[in-house]
Amino acid sequence: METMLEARELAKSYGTGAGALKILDGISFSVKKGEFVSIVGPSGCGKTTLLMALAGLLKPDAGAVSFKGKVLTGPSAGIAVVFQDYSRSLFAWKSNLENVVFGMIRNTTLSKAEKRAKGRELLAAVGLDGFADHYPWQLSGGMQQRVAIARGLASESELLLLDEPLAAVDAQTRADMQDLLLELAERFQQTCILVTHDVDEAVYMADRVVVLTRRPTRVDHDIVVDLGDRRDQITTREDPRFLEIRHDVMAAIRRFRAETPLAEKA
Amino acid sequence: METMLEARELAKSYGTGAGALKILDGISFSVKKGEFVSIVGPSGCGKTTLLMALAGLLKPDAGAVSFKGKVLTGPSAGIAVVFQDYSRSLFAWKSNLENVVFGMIRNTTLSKAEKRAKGRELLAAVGLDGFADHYPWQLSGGMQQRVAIARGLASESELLLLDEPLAAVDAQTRADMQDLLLELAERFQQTCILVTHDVDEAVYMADRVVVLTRRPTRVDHDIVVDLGDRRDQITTREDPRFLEIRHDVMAAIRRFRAETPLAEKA
Amino acid sequence: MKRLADKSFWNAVWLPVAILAVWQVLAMRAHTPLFPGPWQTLLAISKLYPQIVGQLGFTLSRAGIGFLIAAVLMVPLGILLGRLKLLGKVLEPAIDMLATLPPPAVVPIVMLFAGTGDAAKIVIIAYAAAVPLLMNTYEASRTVHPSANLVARALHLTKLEAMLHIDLPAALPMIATGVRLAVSSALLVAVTSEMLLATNGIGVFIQRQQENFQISGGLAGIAFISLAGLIINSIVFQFEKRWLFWHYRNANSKG
Amino acid sequence: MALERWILRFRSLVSLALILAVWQGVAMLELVPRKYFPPIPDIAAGFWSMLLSGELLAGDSLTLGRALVGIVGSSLIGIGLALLGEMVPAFRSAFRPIAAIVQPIPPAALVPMAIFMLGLGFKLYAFVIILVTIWPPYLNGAAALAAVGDVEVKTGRMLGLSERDILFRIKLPAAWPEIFAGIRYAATISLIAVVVAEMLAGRDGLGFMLIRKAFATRIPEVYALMFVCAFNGVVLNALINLLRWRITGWHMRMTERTP
Amino acid sequence: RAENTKLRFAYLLADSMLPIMAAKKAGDYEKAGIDLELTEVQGGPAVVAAIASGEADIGYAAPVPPINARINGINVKMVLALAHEVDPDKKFSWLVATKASGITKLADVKGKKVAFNANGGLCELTWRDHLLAAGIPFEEVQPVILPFPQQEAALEQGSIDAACTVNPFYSSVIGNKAIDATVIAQGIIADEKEPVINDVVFAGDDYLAANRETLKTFAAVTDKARRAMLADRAKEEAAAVEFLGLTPETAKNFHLPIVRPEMTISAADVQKLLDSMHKTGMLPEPVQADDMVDNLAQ
Ligand SMILES: Nc1ncnc2c1ncn2[C@@H]1O[C@H](COP(=O)(O)OP(=O)(O)OP(=O)(O)O)[C@@H](O)[C@H]1O
Ligand SMILES: Nc1ncnc2c1ncn2[C@@H]1O[C@H](COP(=O)(O)OP(=O)(O)OP(=O)(O)O)[C@@H](O)[C@H]1O
Ligand SMILES: [Mg+2]
Ligand SMILES: [Mg+2]
Repeated sequence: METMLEARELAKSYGTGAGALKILDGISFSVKKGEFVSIVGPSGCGKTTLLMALAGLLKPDAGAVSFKGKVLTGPSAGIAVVFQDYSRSLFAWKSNLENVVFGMIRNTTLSKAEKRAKGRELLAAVGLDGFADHYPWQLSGGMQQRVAIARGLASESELLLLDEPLAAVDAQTRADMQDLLLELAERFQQTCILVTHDVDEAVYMADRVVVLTRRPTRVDHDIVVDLGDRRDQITTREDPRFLEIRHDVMAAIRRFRAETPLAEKA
Repeated sequence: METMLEARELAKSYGTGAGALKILDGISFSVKKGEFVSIVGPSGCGKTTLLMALAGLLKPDAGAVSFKGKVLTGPSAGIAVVFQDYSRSLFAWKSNLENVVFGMIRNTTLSKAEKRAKGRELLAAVGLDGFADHYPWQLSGGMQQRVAIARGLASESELLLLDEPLAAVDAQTRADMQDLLLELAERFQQTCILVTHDVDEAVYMADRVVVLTRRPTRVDHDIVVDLGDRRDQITTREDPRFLEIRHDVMAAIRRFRAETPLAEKA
Repeated sequence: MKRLADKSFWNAVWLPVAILAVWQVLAMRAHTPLFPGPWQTLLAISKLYPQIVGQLGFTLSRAGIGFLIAAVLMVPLGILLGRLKLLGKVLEPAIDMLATLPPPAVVPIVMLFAGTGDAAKIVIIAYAAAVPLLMNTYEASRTVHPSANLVARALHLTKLEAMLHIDLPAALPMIATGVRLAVSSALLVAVTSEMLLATNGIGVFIQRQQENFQISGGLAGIAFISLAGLIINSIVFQFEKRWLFWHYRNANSKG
Repeated sequence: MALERWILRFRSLVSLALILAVWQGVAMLELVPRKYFPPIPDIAAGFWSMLLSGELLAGDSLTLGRALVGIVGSSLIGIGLALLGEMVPAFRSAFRPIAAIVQPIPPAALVPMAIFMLGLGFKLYAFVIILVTIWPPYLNGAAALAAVGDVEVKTGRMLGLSERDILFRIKLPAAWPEIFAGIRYAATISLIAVVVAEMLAGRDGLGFMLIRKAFATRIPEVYALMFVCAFNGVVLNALINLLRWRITGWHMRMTERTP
Repeated sequence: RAENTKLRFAYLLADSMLPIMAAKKAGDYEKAGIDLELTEVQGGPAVVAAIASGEADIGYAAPVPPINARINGINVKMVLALAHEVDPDKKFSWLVATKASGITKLADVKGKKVAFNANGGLCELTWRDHLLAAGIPFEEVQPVILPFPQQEAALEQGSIDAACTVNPFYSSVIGNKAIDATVIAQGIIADEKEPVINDVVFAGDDYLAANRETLKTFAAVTDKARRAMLADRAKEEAAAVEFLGLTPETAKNFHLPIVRPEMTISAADVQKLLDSMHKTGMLPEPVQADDMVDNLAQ
């Protein structure tokens, strides 16, 4: 299968001089077309930073990202991002429907009315049909997060980057949303990269799980999830192979965790 | 044991007339001194709204909250809240340390230097010693959330209200933070109410789990967690009783979930 | 009658009434035509209003045209400079320099190129109204929250689209205050420029009253300018209530 | 990159050069007689002669000093009114129409009456300057204070702050960036107001010099004085930017972080 | 000499102020026991306001502002005349027209743009009186208020067709080849067989009653200064450069607008202006000059 995205030796520091904080310290991995990759790693290790670099929204200090064979120099068509900071990434001056429709701004094939119809469908799919004409700030955190996901899905991009998109929704909605994401990714042959703190989710959703170390961050493990393409909330999660992989990921996280417990040094 | 907090028939709607949205529809429960209560419920059901009412930050349309026997008419000393929208509740113009120290503003017994020392300790406890002089917007989401927790802890209030305080941190940090919270609640004899989407967390942390229905929201179940006072990440979670209670909570959530699947009506 | 019982009506009225009362008392104690009180002003208004209204028409139409020109040019320019950050920063001192020129010193230059007619006055009014509009728009669009900018870039909006869909709405609240400042600045300079390059307009009227020591007549003219300002301001206020509710949502829904 | 930094460091000079170049270009087109729109070298000569005679520095330092006093005074008053309005909503709704009424009154139209009440000295200056300068800090401040997010405010309430503390420790810091945008505009009009006041009833300062030079038809010197007025804007704004960096540096760093 | 009397003097900048400014600089007033404090304001009404509010004791302006003040109940009296003009050649205000406007005589200004420096000032009277004499209603010209310094450029650019001007602007306009100006009239009023007052010093009634002696001293010192300056051409030019800021070349054409070396002012002098103002419509009612004048110089 062709390579969709490739990160080569990405490095990034914040600040300069003595106060500089090295975040990414040479991160390399690649994602094939149609693949679903989960990224897990400790809080503050640089997952968001990495995702921004993959989306072409942040220039790495060193290394490069190529998307469909071409080196990224800035944001590119075909990549959509669902941001971690959902409450600020939604526009307060647009209704929820308008926010979602805004995600289709690069779509020239649909008419305005079609876009609105599709926006409503997407809002319904994330469970918010009644809230199309409300504003984001009239929603609960979890509802806002779902609007942000709907906007990300609206663009039908080849590559979807999701930064902890389900952190604020309840367990049941979360499961539903997971299946929705999988289904749509399948239907539109999307490639997805998902940052999550939920190891179960990481394994359940992905074809591969990339485990990052703590700061300065490198790729610690790159674990293949050989659970087949069809996932099911009950059977997959009970699958012994699922539990095994889950255990492996947990173990990987625990290992470098044990080396330096909670207290970190800047 | 004496009652710390009591909610009686709380009701709250947003909007008026035909567009009104009934959120809380008569919520009653009480929390005893030193108790740790978890609240779970579907996304958008009104948990944040409820917590705001319990903290005296929102006037319910009907019903009343009493704190230590007195009806709340506004925010009261002795109640601290960790807000769900952590990124906005941290002050962008204050460094992380200043944000935490600000949590002690009503504390008159400590000197300024002592407060700063304590602030540093708390930041270290949540794993952020190196970031005292950074600003919140220089931190990752999970790190911000920990600053917000540190500020909530700084006030050493009798009652601590936590609104999804660990949604943005990784599994391992989450576990560490859970134990930290339990330890401090024990040490300072704090009463805690925790809103969370993680059923495991709800059960692991709490003496009781309150399960809310979907909108219009009532108390669906009030489940006692009889796991004793000492909890441990490994043994407690493997305890058959833990699994049993977890199962009960899940079942409660699933049941009303089955009635109306993901799609909601406003 | 219902209005009188309305609390918000009294809220809006008590301070002006108090100020008028103090003014009347001071005027009565000063006892000179150079310091008339509200009562004398009222008398002057009743005598002079046909004349004032006629002259005010000239002034308002010039002020209106000047303001519109400024708004049409400066709001886009401010957003542009806010987005093209380097250009904005380099030109910032230039804006400060041009903004600081006093109208009485600018008038002679404008006159060289635009004569003494309406064109010259409109140029000067547009110039004065431009400054607050440009500054507020520029400041607001320069400081749009980074998260919103990230979204814009992730949707790979063109610069133009980002300005239209993000910078403009995000800057609207500050543009609205800019508009308030610009409206008053346009009125003020309209009157001043009439005093300097006078042919007609309320500025000439006021000056004539003053030269003849009819201070109360001058105040009558001023009262009408103020009234115009008040009306325009309440229009801006309605606009804010209608279009910027999302920005002032807390004020509207006090928890 | 290096070029960019270099340009930014000397941006005031870049701006000045730009304006001078445009002026010189227009002058060379000779749309109007050279006598009335002299080229830059003539103006520079006028500048130089005033500089040598010492009158320029003396006059300009007076004007700048007054403008500085004016901007400090009116910022304090403007912000004070905005805070008062936020504290007492009845005051805000009462003051809103007053502001709308007073704002467009040209100070020149009030001068005879103002002379009567305030005399010819310092009080007259102060009146004229404050009358036109308090609005930007007031309006920007009132708008920004009213728009502070409810999570921030609730955080303050939760911490048990009084409404007053919430105002000063949460709303005000959150509003500073917008207030400073107002102060910046106020600085420019404060300079204008000082010059105009000096023109109306002054015995010194740039405004007085402008009138005198115009009376003596020393046109290059008049224009040189205008350039000095313009440059004062940059000087005053540089001062304000220093303060602004101290108070709202967090905001500038936060919003200028280009992702 | 230990206690000098304070005298606060508000003025607007004009040619006939020169002797006072020079004497002040030389310390003549102080020597005579007066602490003279000069305050420059813009415009005659401001001078009146300064006196009426007690901010100044006496003031200097053209006669129209104190006349208007008196008519409107502000009690000031003119006490000294500092400048006059008279036929045929002692003229200090001119109506000039550009060549481009095609105006060659007063009658041609019908429908044209004519400038004067301020509403209700001497220049307005000048236009009105000359137009009346030429039989043209004032309503048939387009008045434009334009300060003296800006008139030359406006004439040259064609923004105005004619202007009422005074020195030093007049000499500059006349010398300007591009304008090629024609003088279509001179003098404040058309009939100046007898001297007409140009600039006056005035004081509030109360102050005048209480401080007559001080004012007399002031008049005496001023009188001496005027005579000294008239007697010494070099001194006159130097004063024009120093106090009016003229360039030495323009100063060569500068002359003090003095017809009568003495500063006496009489009700009859003022009455002439009042009559003209009434005749031309600047005053709706006829007004008597009697209580407007209190001659100090006698
Ligand atoms: N603007 C900034 N200035 C300085 N440091 C920054 C800035 N933004 C991020 N950082 C630092 O970069 C590191 C990585 O941040 P990032 O947001 O990528 O983490 P993350 O892995 O997404 O964490 P989380 O899981 O908590 O969201 C953090 O330690 C943070 O302090
Ligand atoms: N300002 C508002 N205006 C109108 N409706 C609002 C407003 N704030 C909240 N709501 C509505 O109230 C409901 C409950 O919101 P709340 O934030 O309490 O939910 P929650 O249970 O905390 O959800 P989550 O788990 O997603 O955080 C939501 O349906 C939301 O649409
Ligand atoms: Mg992150
Ligand atoms: Mg919530």
